[in-house]
Amino acid sequence: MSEYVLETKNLGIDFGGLTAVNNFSIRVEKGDIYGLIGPNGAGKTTVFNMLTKVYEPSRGTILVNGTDIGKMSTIEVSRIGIARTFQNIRLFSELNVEDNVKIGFHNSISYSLADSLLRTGKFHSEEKDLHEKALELLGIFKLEEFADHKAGSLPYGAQRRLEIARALATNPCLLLLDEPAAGMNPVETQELMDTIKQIRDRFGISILLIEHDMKLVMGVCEKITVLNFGQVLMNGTPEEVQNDPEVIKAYLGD
Amino acid sequence: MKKLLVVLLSVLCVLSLAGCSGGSGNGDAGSGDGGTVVKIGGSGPLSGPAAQYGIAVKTGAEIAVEEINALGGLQFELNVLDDEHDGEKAANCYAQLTDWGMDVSMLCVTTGPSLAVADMYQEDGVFAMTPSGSAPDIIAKGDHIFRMCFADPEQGVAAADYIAAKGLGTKVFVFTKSDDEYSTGVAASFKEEAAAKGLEVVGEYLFTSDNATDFPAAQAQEAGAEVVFLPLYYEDDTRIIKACQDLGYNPVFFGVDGFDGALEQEGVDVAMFEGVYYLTPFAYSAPDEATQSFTAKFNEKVGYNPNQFAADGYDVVYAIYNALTAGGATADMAKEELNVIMMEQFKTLSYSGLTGENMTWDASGAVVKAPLVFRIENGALVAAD
Amino acid sequence: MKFLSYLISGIRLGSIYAIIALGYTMVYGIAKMLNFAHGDVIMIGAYVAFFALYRAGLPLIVSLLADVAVCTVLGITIEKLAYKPLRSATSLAVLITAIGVSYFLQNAALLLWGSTSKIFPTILDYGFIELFNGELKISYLILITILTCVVIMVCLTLFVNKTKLGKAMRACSEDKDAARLMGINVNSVISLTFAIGSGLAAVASLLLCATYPTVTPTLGSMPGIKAFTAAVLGGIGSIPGAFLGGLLLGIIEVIAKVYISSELTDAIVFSVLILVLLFKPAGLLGKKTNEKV
Amino acid sequence: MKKIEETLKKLFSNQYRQRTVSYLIVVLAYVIIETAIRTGNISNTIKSLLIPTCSYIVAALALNLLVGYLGDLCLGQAGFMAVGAFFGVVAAAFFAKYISSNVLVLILAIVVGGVLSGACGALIGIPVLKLQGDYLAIVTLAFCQIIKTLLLNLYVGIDSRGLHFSFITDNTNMDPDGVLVIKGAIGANVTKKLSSFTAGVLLILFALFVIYNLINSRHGRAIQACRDNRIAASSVGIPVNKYKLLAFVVSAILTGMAGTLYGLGFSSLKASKFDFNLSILILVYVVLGGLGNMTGTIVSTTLLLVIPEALRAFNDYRMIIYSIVLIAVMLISNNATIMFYLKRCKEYCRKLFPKRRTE
Repeated sequence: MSEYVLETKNLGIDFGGLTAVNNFSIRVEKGDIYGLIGPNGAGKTTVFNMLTKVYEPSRGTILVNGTDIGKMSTIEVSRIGIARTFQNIRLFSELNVEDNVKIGFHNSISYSLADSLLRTGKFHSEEKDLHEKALELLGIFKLEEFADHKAGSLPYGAQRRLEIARALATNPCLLLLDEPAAGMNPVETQELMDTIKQIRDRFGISILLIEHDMKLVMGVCEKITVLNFGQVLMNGTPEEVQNDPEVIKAYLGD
Repeated sequence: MKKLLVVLLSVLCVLSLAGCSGGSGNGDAGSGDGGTVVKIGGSGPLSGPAAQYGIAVKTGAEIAVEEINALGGLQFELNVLDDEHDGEKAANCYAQLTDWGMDVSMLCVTTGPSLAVADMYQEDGVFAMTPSGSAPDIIAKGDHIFRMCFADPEQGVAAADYIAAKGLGTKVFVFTKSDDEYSTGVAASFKEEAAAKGLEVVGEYLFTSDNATDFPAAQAQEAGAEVVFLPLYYEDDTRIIKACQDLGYNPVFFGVDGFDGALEQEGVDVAMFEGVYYLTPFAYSAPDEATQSFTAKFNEKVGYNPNQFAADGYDVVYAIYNALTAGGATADMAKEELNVIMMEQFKTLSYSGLTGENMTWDASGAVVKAPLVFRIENGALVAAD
Repeated sequence: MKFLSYLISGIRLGSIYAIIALGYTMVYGIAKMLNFAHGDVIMIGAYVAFFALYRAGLPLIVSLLADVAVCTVLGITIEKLAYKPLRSATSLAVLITAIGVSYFLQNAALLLWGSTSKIFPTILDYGFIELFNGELKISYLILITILTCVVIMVCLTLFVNKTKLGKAMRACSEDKDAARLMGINVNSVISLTFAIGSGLAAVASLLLCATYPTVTPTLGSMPGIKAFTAAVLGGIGSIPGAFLGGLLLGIIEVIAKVYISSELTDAIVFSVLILVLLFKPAGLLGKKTNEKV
Repeated sequence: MKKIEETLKKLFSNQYRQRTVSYLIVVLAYVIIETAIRTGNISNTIKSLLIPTCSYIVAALALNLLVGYLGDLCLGQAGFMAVGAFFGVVAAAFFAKYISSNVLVLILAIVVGGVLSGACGALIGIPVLKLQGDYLAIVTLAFCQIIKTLLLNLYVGIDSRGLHFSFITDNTNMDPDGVLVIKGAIGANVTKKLSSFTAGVLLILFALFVIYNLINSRHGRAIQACRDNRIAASSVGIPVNKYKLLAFVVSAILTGMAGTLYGLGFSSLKASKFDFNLSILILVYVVLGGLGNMTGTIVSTTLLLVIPEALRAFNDYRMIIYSIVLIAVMLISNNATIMFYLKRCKEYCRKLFPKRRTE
């Protein structure tokens, strides 16, 4: 058993001859809040897509708690414990907020099709538990009051929070957040930082996040990897990254 | 909003239901106890792709009813509803006709709908004679069900007999529309009779309405067919004849009564049909007075010449009229009584009309008459000897 | 020899499919929608050509121009009235609307011109080229059909690759937003696409009716669906793909009819569609596209 | 007393209201019509419409499950109905030899029709898994054409030795006592019309029961998740393909059952009846009733079947009106301005009737 929740070795992907990401190796330990930063187009979201198997990596290995997920599908990756949010929010917008979270719990309930068609006792008891669990989770993200609102009608910030709540409902060991603070005002961002820490402590999970808001990254991340042109530029603590001339060059240009 | 819409729609729904059932109360409901006229009902495609056949029958029947009513004796009222060439709609039409108080029926114009409703007529004891539903299965549905046109097998037999007797050729190729029971019915009996008469069917091409555009006419040519037999409607006939001519292949084309109407198509170059033989009980160009007067009246009503469907519709009404008057029927009789008279009269009735001389009916309800073969010469129909 | 003659008739049918398929493939490539009504534009084109040639007695070339003009206007009108308001709607809504338009055209034709078929006048005298000592006869009509298809294909490829408008079309098919930022008027490019597709439909209608002379309100639906199959087979969005797909489908159809089973032809043609989508969803010459996440 | 009140409150709560209204409308309509039949206050016209209406309602509900909840358009509804109708008829003829109870034969036939149609649904499900949107629609259309072509060439006979199948030509070689149940292009011959209005209403209730129970469960939520966002759905571990297939099969089963009910309501039926136009007709019912709105589907189907009968004079214009309905509903429901005003109207109505808010 590896001590790393996530370990990638020389991960790379090509799109029709163009190498988008290459030699990407990181190690995320249990309980880490890990930042992945880099200029636009550096390949950060592509890394997330490889980790969740939306894209099939061309090279390298991905280990989750020591298990190689090379042959797994997106769905299996979710079951093994990687959950994510999306840069452009992807909610089930026609469904209400509570159902969005309930869908996250999909694999933790076990009643069968026959149970749902016949409305057995098992169905009712599991649905009741589910309702409570969903409301509890919504409570953490201050979304209870919106429970029966359509997800698509929520304000932007609430949609971002709902996406995190839905990801957490899958009971992950590693949460991937893709620009969670995008479009939030400073107050909301501050709240989000608190929430991220709170989640980590409460659920005991590791978090890997992509973010452009340096205040947030420096404020919550304990470790950071900087990506540029698909290559790892450096790994280090926030201080190290902030003071590295290469990183500054990558961000500001020559 | 959705809820509001639903409530509104529900109200409409109930209202329309009420409207329909209310409407029926006004007519002499159900039992059909006559009144002052004999009500003749029927259905056929009046809208949609097959509308031409329904409209032809309806118009032909209307002419007959007008003529009969002008005589001043037994008075008729005609009601031909639109069944869209669909069995389901035909059943609705039957129900509506029953509500209307139908006494005697013309069944349906086309075969599929006729099959779907024939047993309803049989069960309810209404005499029904289809003008143009040619499948043998229709009259097999019951002894109240009669037919005015030829049965499909009769046409196949007649065609094979004629080809053999006149020596039009010995190698025959058949084009059959496999999703049309009319076409398959005629083709099956033709092939059987052809074999018996020493003709050689060198090939058969089966197609469906969905791929009735491209015809590999070369198949017939390669097989060395001298006669191409076309148990089809004229639209398909036209395309097949064209496909053959495109290859420079000119066999003898032999059509059946579905060919009727080919010359009337707008834009048609009649030269392409030169020399085509076909079976039909009726040709509007026939010189006799009855045909000419009918043709004139029909033309006046709709602006084009009648085909055999129109003549069938006309003949059905007259055959019913002849039977009723011969049996001494009156307008106030119930449909059950009328049915008894009809059943009795049709055992012996001999009727001469537009589609045949001295037609009689056998116990199964089939008409007994001689098919006529016509040939197209110089763009006009000529009775072939 | 027999086989060769079937092959040629397959190529003729395929050429007509290819011209129709171009309309589908271009619209699909740029507007990302299946223009279900395309087949019915062909039907309207057939009626227009019939009226021009037969009722008005116009010469062939004038009829053709009138036909192209009417169909182009019709195509643009359909696009403006029915599809443009749905630019941002789900593909489901657009498809249902397109089906509605197709149905509307068919039933309008039925109401206006009746169900009785009209016979398309002969626009070319039956003449033949004889090959192999007269064993193989090819009519001029077949040659013209195939030739027209090839000419259209070449012109269209040149247009799309060499002209400014063509480049704008390609840009729109790659990325509409980016094209808009580059100053391309996306709406007029889409209109142009519909115009070209419908204009081609007019040409196709003339060729279709010259070969299969009956004109009915349902004339366009089957060739339409089959041409769409051809477009998918060749790879939707690709002009050479439409050409290749059309020819292949035409040949498959005729060969299946003659050598396999004529009553199951449609089942075979549609099975081809399903198999292609199963094993090569992008078609023979299409590009595989990844959804951007 | 209090318990009744609580149950009522629950039934009309936000969560259950749509369901309750659907069931209520069906049961009410049944009671009214059945009373009218018993007392002889109903015209033959309406009576003849009852069974087809029930069949179309079930088929439309099944299609709404796909279009409204899975978000995929199926243009093969007629094909599934045809499978249900033809094989239901065969099954009924077969079982009638051994079982004397008509009710039992009808139930068995409906089950057979549903199962076979469901099997076809699974078969078409395989390409469905790979495709979306327009491609999917066209594949289902192709599938429907294939089914129609195959049925047109099918011959099924039944004699003392059992069932005989043959294809393209009639090679059933039956004993002399044999009857051809399906005769190629001529279609199916129904010896006994087993369908009844009561059976139709029960089938509608069954369909509603299945659809509502499916939709309001984890399986149904998963299906809707696939509609709203495939990628997000698989990212939370929902096997998208499995649920698409599930929705397709359930819809096909219900449609097949509707087909059997339809088939056994007429004395003969032709394969060419089940063409593309029928699929479109069912789609019109669903679109007008509202995507995902089961009550709306029931009402719109009934209206669109009854009104044309009442207004026969407009028969020529019926199809053209349907096509305009399709276009208009889509344009209106996707027009932000109109929808905004409709929403305003709705809010206004709510203010007028504040009591209607039960929660």
